[in-house]
Amino acid sequence: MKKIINDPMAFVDEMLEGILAAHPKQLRATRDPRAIVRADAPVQGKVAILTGGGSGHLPVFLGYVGVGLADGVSVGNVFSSPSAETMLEATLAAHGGVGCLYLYGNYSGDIFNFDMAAEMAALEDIRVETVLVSDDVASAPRENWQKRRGVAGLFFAYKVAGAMAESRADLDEVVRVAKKAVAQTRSMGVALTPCIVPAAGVPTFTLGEDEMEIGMGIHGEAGVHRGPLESADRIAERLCQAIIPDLPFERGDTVVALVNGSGATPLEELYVLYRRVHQILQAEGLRVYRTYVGEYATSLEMAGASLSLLKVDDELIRLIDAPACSPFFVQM
Amino acid sequence: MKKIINDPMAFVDEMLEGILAAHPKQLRATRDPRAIVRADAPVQGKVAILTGGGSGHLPVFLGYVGVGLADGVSVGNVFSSPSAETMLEATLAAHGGVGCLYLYGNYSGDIFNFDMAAEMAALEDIRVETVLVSDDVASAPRENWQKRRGVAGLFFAYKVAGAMAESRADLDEVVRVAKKAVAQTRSMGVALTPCIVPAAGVPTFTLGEDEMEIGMGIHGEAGVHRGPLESADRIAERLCQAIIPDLPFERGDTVVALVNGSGATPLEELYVLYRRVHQILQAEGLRVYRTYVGEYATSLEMAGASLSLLKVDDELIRLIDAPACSPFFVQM
Amino acid sequence: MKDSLTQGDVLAAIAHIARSLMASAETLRELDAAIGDGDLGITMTVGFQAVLDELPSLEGQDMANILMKSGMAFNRKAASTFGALFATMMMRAARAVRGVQAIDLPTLAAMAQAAVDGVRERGKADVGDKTMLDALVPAALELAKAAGEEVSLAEGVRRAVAAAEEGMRATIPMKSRVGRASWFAERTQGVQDPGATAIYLMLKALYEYISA
Amino acid sequence: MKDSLTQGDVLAAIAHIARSLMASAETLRELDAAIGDGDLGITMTVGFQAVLDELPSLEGQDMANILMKSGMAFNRKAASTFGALFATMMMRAARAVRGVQAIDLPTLAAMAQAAVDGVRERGKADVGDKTMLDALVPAALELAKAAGEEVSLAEGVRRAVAAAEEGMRATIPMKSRVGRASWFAERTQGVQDPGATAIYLMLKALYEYISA
Ligand SMILES: Nc1ncnc2c1ncn2[C@@H]1O[C@H](COP(=O)(O)OP(=O)(O)O)[C@@H](O)[C@H]1O
Ligand SMILES: Nc1ncnc2c1ncn2[C@@H]1O[C@H](COP(=O)(O)OP(=O)(O)O)[C@@H](O)[C@H]1O
Ligand SMILES: [Mg+2]
Ligand SMILES: [Mg+2]
Ligand SMILES: [Mg+2]
Ligand SMILES: [Mg+2]
Repeated sequence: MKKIINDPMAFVDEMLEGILAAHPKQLRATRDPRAIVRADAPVQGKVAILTGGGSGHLPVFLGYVGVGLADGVSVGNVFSSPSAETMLEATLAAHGGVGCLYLYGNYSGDIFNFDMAAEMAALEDIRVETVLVSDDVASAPRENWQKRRGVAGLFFAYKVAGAMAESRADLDEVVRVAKKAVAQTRSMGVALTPCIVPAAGVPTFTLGEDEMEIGMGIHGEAGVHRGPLESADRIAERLCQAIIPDLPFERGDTVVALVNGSGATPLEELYVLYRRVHQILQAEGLRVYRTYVGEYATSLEMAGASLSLLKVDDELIRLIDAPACSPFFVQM
Repeated sequence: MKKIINDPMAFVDEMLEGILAAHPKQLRATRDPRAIVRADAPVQGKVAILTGGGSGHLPVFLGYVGVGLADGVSVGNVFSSPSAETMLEATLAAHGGVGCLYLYGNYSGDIFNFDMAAEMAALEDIRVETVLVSDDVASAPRENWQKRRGVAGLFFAYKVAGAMAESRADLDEVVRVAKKAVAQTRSMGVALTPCIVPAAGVPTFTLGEDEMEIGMGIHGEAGVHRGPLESADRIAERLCQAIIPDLPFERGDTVVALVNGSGATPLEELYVLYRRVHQILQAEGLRVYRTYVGEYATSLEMAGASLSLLKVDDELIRLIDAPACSPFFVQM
Repeated sequence: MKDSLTQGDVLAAIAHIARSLMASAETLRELDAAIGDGDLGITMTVGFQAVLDELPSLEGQDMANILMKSGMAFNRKAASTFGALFATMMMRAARAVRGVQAIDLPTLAAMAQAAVDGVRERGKADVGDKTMLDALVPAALELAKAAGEEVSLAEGVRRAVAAAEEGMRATIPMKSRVGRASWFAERTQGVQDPGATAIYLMLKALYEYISA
Repeated sequence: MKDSLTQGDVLAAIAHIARSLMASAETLRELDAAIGDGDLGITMTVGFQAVLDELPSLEGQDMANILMKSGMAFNRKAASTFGALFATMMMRAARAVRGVQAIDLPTLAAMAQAAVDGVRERGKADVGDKTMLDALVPAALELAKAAGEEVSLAEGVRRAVAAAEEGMRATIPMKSRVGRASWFAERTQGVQDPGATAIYLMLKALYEYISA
């Protein structure tokens, strides 16, 4: 276990200390050190977007707390849900008087805790709506797409809902575009190596020296195909073949693409992968409006990558193009 | 060798294809596909900043071609210099009529090639000045600091010189602040694992299962101390102890800090490392004006991190704070 | 052998349940690793340790508070699917003992039913989905039946344990239909549900306390 | 046995040198891996292959062009410290043969001196710094001396090879003072400089061609 850490049990709290020390103008803790909000929270008159989940996925979740993105986050242990109480604390600190959107990935631990937080918030007369991200096509069949787990497509949801909230739209509008972004997003990933949760000290799963797993979840949940490691081009083809017919993305559609690295895979490889994805999208008659390549949702030091596509219309393009700024993601 | 690649010999060219496909509004190739410039190059009346070096270090070098940063880059094979001809091509495409700064790391292969390019450019009546980044304290003693290799401190040099050039300062001014940034920067790194150059297929060096190397260069050049893997806090202490007395950074100084990941090390660990760095800087009476944490200069999938400090005055603060925008680095 | 549980008994029973489940953490981790993500072991260890740490401060408080705060303590330190459902069960059970001085079998049956309702509402799952409900629902039904037959508290709980055990074993051939395990539903057949196992172990520990 | 080198000889000699050095790529890789970054093997393979690929297009061109373009081709495909210095040597040598029809020993001596000057200017290093100059400088001096003594081309080159070999061996105990190897100067003692070795091997291949 080659990690730059101290006590594995203190990993998350020390990471948070480091983040707050590095970005004091942009982020602050609340009474609960695991509940972090924008430094200027609460922004009065603005719908507050709250998110959260387990640690180990930076920039997900905390990294998307910022202007044009989310307002607050509750931070769990590595790959584990934060508590309802922490989410409530983040909610109280971020609520700007006009309601909250809980926007996060579809994991039952998070759902149960955030639903409890929402019920507690309701007792304080705070209106909370929830939108779950469920973009991973590998995790459930098409007709059950809302049962799928949330992966890198979270980024699109934050970007879209965050831009809408920043424009001072009301909660219903923010919910509407968040749902729209989620419904129009499809993702799938491939893993080449597992990662090690510091407190556990053992790999999350095992994979042969020349194997890869297509459809792997961001905590190492099993995927749809395990086989020999293939070329970047072949991986790109597999990912596109799974994603494109699923929505479906159709000839003439405009899309935003995201090639995401899981942690250990170099940016160079992500671009080699995107090269083939781009060729395929063009061949399929899809217009690529914008492309993001980098680490947007990781699994510690897992090697691998994922592809996400968002089908956009004029409204989504406007929201995707809006500026955003957090210590982890800046767009002008 | 678990990599998402196709033909290892085509790695760099396919990566470039992917980058250009992803960011057509920001970057373009020249007649030489290894010479890449800002899409709006040449910017008339602006000093052009040219950089370059081996591949495998993204965002270094190509990632810093953008507004408020560099204007063009020549791209070598993994960890090898680009040719003089490529650098000349980038120079011709980026030159805005008022001279060029060649700004890159202190490696003799790059120096010899870029000097040749500068001589060829001179034949076309283009004035070229060169500033070398030599920030790695592990690579030569203090009195020979200009013989040191360039590592993540490159980022500060791009940021400072790029902001100055963007303000339409003349070449002498851009050279002056670039030299100032270089002279005020000190860095040191630690490696936990090697990386594999695709065309070579074997690790760049070997390190025992529980070993780390302090002072490792970004191509796997040997460092100053090899020993058992230590805690994040102890690593932070070692890096600070090497860097702080070297400039020296003294009580009352203001600094900008950069904690850089080599590739495979998760962002979470970089923040655990920064936590202790921040404590030490405070204890030493250094004021931290701004902190960057992330992957700013990598070595493919090497696990490890480096710390860079830049001592700033009002002028450098202004240049560091200026906006910048490339597909790989955005600051508002 | 207890006929009913006083406030002191509730504290002691919770402590006994906590220590029993901590001792079974590895078993639960393995089951969860086989069909989920393997975090249920650490959830048990951390969650029940948090409960044990909380108990001293709950001495002298009323039963409802003891139950509610134990559940909250668990989930605060070990938030998770199981943690949230455990907290929900404890909060609902707490409501069912408001004003009660000693828990007899009918009260325990009411608490169990309240817990079932809470888990159903929170998790939107039902018997047959391969969850803790497969152990909890039959146990609650058995408690209600035993209460109607006016058997002793110990006998009622003994029957509930048997029902939970049967329900737990019935999960083996099931396919997961909710939660993380549902993403690889096929592969979950043949493995006993870890959450149902935890419910059985908790009831068994309660029976040990009552019958001691 | 050649007394002088015509334009055709220059093409053939370059091809022979290229193939010889490609055959020694692994040796050079190992030396560079020991005290540098180990890229000199691939530099040789790729760079000299580029030269071989360029040669057909150079047939019929004058000697200066052949030398210059071979050097450029090498560095275009295998840009590096060695590549840039090789290109520099070839360009400087090219200048020394402008208008020459056949290379005799005095011309070769002039070419070698021009190459030395080029490497010195480009690299700002000198004899004793543990670089290719430790082989190249004595070889150039020996060529000049032999030219003064009016020995045959082959004999002159033979003496230059011997001088280069001695200079190459002399690098073994030296500490690197320039380039990548200087960053771990201490550790470079005891290893022969790869660049100096390459110079020796190139001269040796030239001798093989001339004396064949
Ligand atoms: N919707 C649900 N309703 C009731 N129980 C559930 C539900 N989803 C999961 N469970 C139970 O939770 C157990 C897993 O708990 P835990 O390991 O904390 O979940 P996870 O790691 O997937 O968040 C399962 O074995 C199952 O018994
Ligand atoms: N300044 C210099 N002048 C002359 N030769 C040099 C100089 N620096 C390095 N060399 C030679 O270059 C050789 C290494 O070449 P190469 O492997 O291409 O360099 P690197 O990988 O360090 O860029 C050394 O063995 C040495 O002989
Ligand atoms: Mg990473
Ligand atoms: Mg990386
Ligand atoms: Mg689990
Ligand atoms: Mg080398």
